[in-house]
Amino acid sequence: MTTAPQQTPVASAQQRLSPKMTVAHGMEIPLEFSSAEIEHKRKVNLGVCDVSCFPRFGVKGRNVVQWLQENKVDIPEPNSWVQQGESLVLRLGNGEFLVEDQFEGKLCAALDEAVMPEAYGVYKIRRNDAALMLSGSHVQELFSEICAIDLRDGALLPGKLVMTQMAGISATVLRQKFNGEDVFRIWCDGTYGSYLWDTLLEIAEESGGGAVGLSCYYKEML
Amino acid sequence: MKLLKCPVNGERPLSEFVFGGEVREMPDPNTCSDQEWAAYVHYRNGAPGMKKEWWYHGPSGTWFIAERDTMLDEVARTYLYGQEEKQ
Amino acid sequence: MPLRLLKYALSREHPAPRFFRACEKPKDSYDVVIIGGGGHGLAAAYYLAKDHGITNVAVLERGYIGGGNTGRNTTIVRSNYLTPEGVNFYNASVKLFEDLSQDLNLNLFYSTRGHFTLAHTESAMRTMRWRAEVNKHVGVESYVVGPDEISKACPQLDISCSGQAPILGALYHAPGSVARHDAVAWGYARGADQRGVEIYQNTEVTGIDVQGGKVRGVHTSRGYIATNKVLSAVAGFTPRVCKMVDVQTPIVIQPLQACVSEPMKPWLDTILVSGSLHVYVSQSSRGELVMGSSLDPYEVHSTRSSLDFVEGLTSHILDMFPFLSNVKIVRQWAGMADITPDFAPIMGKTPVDGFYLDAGWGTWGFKATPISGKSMAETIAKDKAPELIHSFRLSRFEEYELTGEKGAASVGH
Amino acid sequence: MSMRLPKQNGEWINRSKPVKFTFEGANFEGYEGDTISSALWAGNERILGRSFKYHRPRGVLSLANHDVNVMVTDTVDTNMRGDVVAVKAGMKLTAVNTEGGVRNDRSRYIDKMAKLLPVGFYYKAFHTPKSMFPFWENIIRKAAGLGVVNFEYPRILKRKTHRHCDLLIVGAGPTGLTAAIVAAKNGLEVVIVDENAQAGGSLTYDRAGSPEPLSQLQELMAEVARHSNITLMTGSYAAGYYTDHLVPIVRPDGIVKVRARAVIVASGVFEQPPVFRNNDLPGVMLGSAAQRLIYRYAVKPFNNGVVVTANAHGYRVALDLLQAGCKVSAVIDLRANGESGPLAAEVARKGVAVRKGSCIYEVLPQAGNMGVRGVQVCNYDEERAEADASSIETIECDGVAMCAGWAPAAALLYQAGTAMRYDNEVHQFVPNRLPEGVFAAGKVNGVYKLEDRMHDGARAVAEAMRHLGMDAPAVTVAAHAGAAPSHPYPVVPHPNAKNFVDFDEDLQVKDFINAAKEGFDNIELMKRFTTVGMGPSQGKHSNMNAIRILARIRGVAPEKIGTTTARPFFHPTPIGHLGGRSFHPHRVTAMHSWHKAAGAVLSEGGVWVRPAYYAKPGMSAQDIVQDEAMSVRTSAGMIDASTLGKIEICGPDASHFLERFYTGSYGSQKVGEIRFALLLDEAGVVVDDGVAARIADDKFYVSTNTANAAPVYREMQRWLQKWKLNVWLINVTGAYAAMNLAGPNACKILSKLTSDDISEKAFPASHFMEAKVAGVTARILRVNFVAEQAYEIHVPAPQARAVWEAIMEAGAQEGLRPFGTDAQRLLRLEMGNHLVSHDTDGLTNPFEIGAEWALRMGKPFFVGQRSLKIIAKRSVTKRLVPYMLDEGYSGEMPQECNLVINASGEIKGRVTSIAFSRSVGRVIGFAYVDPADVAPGSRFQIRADSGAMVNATVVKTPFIKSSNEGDQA
Repeated sequence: MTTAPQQTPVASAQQRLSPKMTVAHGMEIPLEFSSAEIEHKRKVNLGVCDVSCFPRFGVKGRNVVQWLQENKVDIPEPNSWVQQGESLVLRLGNGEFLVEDQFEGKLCAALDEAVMPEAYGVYKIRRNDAALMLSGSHVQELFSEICAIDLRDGALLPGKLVMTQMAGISATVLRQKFNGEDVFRIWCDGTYGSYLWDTLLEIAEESGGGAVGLSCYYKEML
Repeated sequence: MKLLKCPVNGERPLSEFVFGGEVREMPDPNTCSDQEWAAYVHYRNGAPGMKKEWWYHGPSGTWFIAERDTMLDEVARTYLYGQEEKQ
Repeated sequence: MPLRLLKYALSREHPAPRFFRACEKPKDSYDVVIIGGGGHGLAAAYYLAKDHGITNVAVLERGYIGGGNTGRNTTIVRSNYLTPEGVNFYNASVKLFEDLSQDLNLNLFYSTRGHFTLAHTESAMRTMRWRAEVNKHVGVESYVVGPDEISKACPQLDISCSGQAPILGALYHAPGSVARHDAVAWGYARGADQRGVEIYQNTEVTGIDVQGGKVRGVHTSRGYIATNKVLSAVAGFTPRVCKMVDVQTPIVIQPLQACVSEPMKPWLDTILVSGSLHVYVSQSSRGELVMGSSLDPYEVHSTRSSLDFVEGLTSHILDMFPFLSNVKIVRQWAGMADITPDFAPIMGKTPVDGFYLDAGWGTWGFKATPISGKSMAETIAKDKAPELIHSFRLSRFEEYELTGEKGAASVGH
Repeated sequence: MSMRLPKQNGEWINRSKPVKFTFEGANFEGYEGDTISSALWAGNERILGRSFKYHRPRGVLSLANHDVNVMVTDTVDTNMRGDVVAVKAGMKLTAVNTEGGVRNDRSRYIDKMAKLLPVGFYYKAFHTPKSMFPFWENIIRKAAGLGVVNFEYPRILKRKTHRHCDLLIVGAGPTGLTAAIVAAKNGLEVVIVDENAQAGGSLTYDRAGSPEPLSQLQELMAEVARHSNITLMTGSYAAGYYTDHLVPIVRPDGIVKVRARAVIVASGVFEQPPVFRNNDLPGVMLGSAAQRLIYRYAVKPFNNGVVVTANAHGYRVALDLLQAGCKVSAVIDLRANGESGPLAAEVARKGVAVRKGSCIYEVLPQAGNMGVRGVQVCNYDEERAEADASSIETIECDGVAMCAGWAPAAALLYQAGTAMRYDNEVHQFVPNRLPEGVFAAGKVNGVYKLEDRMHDGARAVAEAMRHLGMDAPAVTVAAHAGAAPSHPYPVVPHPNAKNFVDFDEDLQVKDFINAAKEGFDNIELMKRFTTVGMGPSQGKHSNMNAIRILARIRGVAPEKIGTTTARPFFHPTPIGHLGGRSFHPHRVTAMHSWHKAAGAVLSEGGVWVRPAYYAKPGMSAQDIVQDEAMSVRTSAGMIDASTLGKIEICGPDASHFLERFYTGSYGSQKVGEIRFALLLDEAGVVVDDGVAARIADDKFYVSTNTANAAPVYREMQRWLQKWKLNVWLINVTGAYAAMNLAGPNACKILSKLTSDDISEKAFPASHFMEAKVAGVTARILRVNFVAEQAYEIHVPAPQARAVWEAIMEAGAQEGLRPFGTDAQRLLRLEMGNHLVSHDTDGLTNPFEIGAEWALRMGKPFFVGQRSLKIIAKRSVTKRLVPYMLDEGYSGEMPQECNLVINASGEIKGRVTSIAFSRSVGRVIGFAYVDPADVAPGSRFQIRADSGAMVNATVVKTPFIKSSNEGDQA
């Protein structure tokens, strides 16, 4: 019987950086890559943080909106997201939803346990996202190199999400306010996680940014 | 790079899409002749013109139809399959 | 300096006549009308006259001769195909090419440089062996070589491809050559013209007159021409011409792009192709690197260039030759290619009596110019396709007898 | 003697930063801000390079990035353009393409042989006798080309970024700057680019001796600086126009791919050389080049020059020369009426002699064509383009400024699809019909007067705003008035030629005449035959004259000749810029770092990186693979199977969907059962295989081949739309990791980690169950792909590594070891399983691989079924069979893709798989053979690489002894 914590999809890329690890939401995740001072500097320029440990719940199906509503989930417009308490509710296109609990969120667990009556025709989607958080003054520079579409504030509006290609792979992007600052969230298939992580770091490091641990954003929570 | 408008995700560069060929009516396999079927499988309407085509937006996994002038490479409109009238 | 050039120094008037007459007004009728004044159409005209004595022929060209894919390809000639039919056919073309400068009395710069198809994966290596075995079987000099032999022929090549796609080996094809593509068209045009064929440039075919399943004539921008035999040799325009006679084909049109670098002193002596990296490259006699890639991924009937193409190509070129970082690309261009489902041409007779097709040349038409011309000339003259092109007949699709070239889905330039 | 002038207002050089460098071994000193050419010219060096064909000495021509005869190398880089590349301290420069240096170039003899080298000469000789061609070819190849490539040059990573804006303006001259200001005032986000090191265009150099242009420029720049919504990029050229307003801007440090909503092309014009004998000598330059030398670099073009002109610009140049302290011995005006108005008056007032209706008959060279010693001037008949040689008069001078007209820098406009027309008022091609969202303004639009150009910029903005759906007032621009800025035919014939049209390719007037005589009298054919415009400057200074000459030969208007197609790039663009930082996306599994730690040798399978085998010191790969396979046969092995495609088919119509999509039958499949899933395309060709496990009434879990996950999922999505079934597809390829535990001890090992009964009896082959493995909920599939006893364990990816490690640990006692894809290939072969795309190709149908058993032809429909009905009527030409080589065979080992040859020497098939199996003790494999030879025991022959024929015998599968059942059918 294994009691080992879950592993972030980015683990194999992070290994060479020998981060200090912690377990959050049952997943082993980098807490710190470097001193708080260095990480803070990185974050001001371009911090890349792995938040794959947040619980996630994906669902689609014929009556998915009705089912979610009955389970007290706020329904955003297509390709939009809403924050519900400590959880993000993303509507990917028209008919697929991704719920992600932030540190204190409990929505995923509740949905996981909620009954899915057959008649509703809703189906849970097993996910394995590499989930990243980016911020800093050079984020747009980075995006301009890995993404062909405009992700500046005037184009990526609050409450909107974008499914696009980043560095050649499919990714979902949104901008959220976090502790009063703009942060960007990126989700991609976990098996591409290590590739995306390495690619982002290579570029970030050229502008004084780099990997930052969970503590850089979530000091109080840990 | 050309831009193409996915009816769900909006205007994107072509690199986000996969071309799925012209929309073609399948003859009834039970009643058509071998020759008709072979023509359906192999022959294409290769002359230029306004065509209905399948396109797939990769990052969101969305198939849709584009009506495109293959001579000018200009897209007149795009819509989800079967939702032509809603556009 | 060759003595042949002396006359130019000695005469006051430029001592060279026109390559071909300036034809303006077509006759009312011809024995054969050829649509398309590219290499293929002109070669067919040449061999109709030379081999079969049929000289009452008009070649109709919408633009200028050799202005289509004849002038847009990357000039590679080879015969290292996968099927015995393919190898035999292209080998016959190579044989004709080898003597063509003398035959046409025009220096085509036919230059045999050896051709490497690089393999970066085990499965590509398997395909190389397959091709090598079939080539050997038919008597064509192709064999599988390892990285050492590739390095010997091209020491500048980074065998690891910058670590991205290490080269495991290659199919070496000794007869692989390049030639001056424009000159091939001009040479055939001159040869045909000298034998009485009339070449009309800026002459567009607007319709083909078919009565009772037989060709009766063509409508052109210079008026109606009566004829019982029409050859369509119009890469990139085949579906349009076939529509005029209501003949169905599998052909779709996709652009194929290429580019050329600024000239530099010769260093690349061989022709290199990489299916995995979608690159083919050779150095021309002018010193330019001539480079091409795979087809654009969708149907377009225009010759616009794309940035994607040149970005992708150069990135792969750098994987192979990192030192080219500051060498410059001068020009990019595109052609429209007839694409068939089995990567083989469509040649021969059609359901319409007197309508002959020389089409579906995808990305490999230039290398077949002489033999396609010769084969189509015979097909037209005898109203029967020679055995050499039997497997390329249009009816193969309805018969579910596609050629086996589809077996090796790699770049085929 | 230095040609450096005292400080010029607005000069681009930094006199506080001297730069020392060498050229051809001699020392030079320039300033920061100098180009190589300007610094050399300042040092009174006139022989900057040699021409491509005749190796004639050349100097400054344009100083505008088309002086391609001035290409230098610094031993690291080559083909550096002296006219635009900034000079740097310590550079050791030499000219490219010389033999023995630029002054004593031994190849200069070719110039004397020019008559032997008529246009297209290389087509006319060298091919007979045939055997001599390689000899000549070698000489020609060596003579061609410019610089020598440095094979040690590093791969330089350049950034490529995207930039979005409302309006892109190409060209930051007065037109473009005005446009930018007007657009910015209207709230547009503007990107404006200019290839020059500083903005300002003609205001930076074309001054007619007046300080006015500089102050106008300063006003404009101050205004631009006030607008935060203007991004000005200098030293940056727009390399091409691509569909939907995508314009790559090439900068020294990379490429910015600008995607604009509208584009204004205000790129100006290129000055065109008039054509006369020896118009290429060092010291003969375009008027604008002389102006650039003076005002940008504070360099005197020459001491005593003449201006040959056919427009007002020549008079402006004369005034600029005078201002710089040059003596101007004459202004020679081709036009019978010359110039009138204030410019002419000013020139006359300064005492410069003006000769109207005159031309330069030829430039008199210094010894060795090293420079100018004078010009022969004579009367010129403008209409007939004839020089009256009887009226020749010699003027001594050391330089010539040429001002005969302009050609639009319209490459981007052409690429965007603009139709141009020839305007007889300005004698220039101007835009006639512009594509949507693309606008032209300024000189490129045929507008010349400075105020008009600025108006034209504002007009273009108004049009662009309307294109963007904004309101904007109409702006009108006055039509061109007065004499044309370009001469319709500035060509002076000369019996001894050397009157150059194309300086890149050393083409003279007679070359065009002779090409036309040979039938190449259409501009495109002429271009190809003469190679005009095909050199590195891409015709910037030659195409217009070529068109004028051809028009004259054919007796038609230039418009009838048309132009050649302008392709990207506007300027030659480095491969390193275009390639840039490239992305190579790849996927790794959840167990990736475990594999690496275990010594895995990785290989690529599609986009995945996965273990081929696990290296062991001192052992060959071949032996390791045999060992890995053997452990599966004797005890147990485990492979990371995460790369398999995994798709969930959910919904009430799930089985119905599978019935239509795959060839098999799924309606009757019970929950917990697994069935084979063979996928065909509509032509009946095998494209994929996998298994379908029914995990609930309304849910199937389907696997695909590694490379096919994405395309199969995509096709499922498409068919689903057409069939309108109540089905939901979920691609869980990345969400689930999978591992295949195989071998006689597999059950025993797995049992240690699960409380469920997984024994053969309770959980037989081709069944599915959900069970906890090491505490993790797993989907277990009994799939006999590599061994009879095999458990494919699928778990959520984040938990997979823990499960993998737990199993490895649990199996330690049994000697469980990991195996890679190489051993897997052998193992599946031993089991008699073929691999799609390894044992099949792009044409293989199910009948050829003996997969009839997998076809439910009686179903109402499945993809490919109708084609199979047609194919079934035809005879099969080859069939895939399992075979063995003879016992103890020790000859040459055949390879995959060696051919199967029959007794009459015909190809009957090929080997698709072959391997020595230690378990079987024989070489086994699959091969396509003659359908007559498929019965077990049939013999056939394989031809090995060397030509040796190897006997093989058709056998039954599986190759290894089975404990219970026969083959998969």
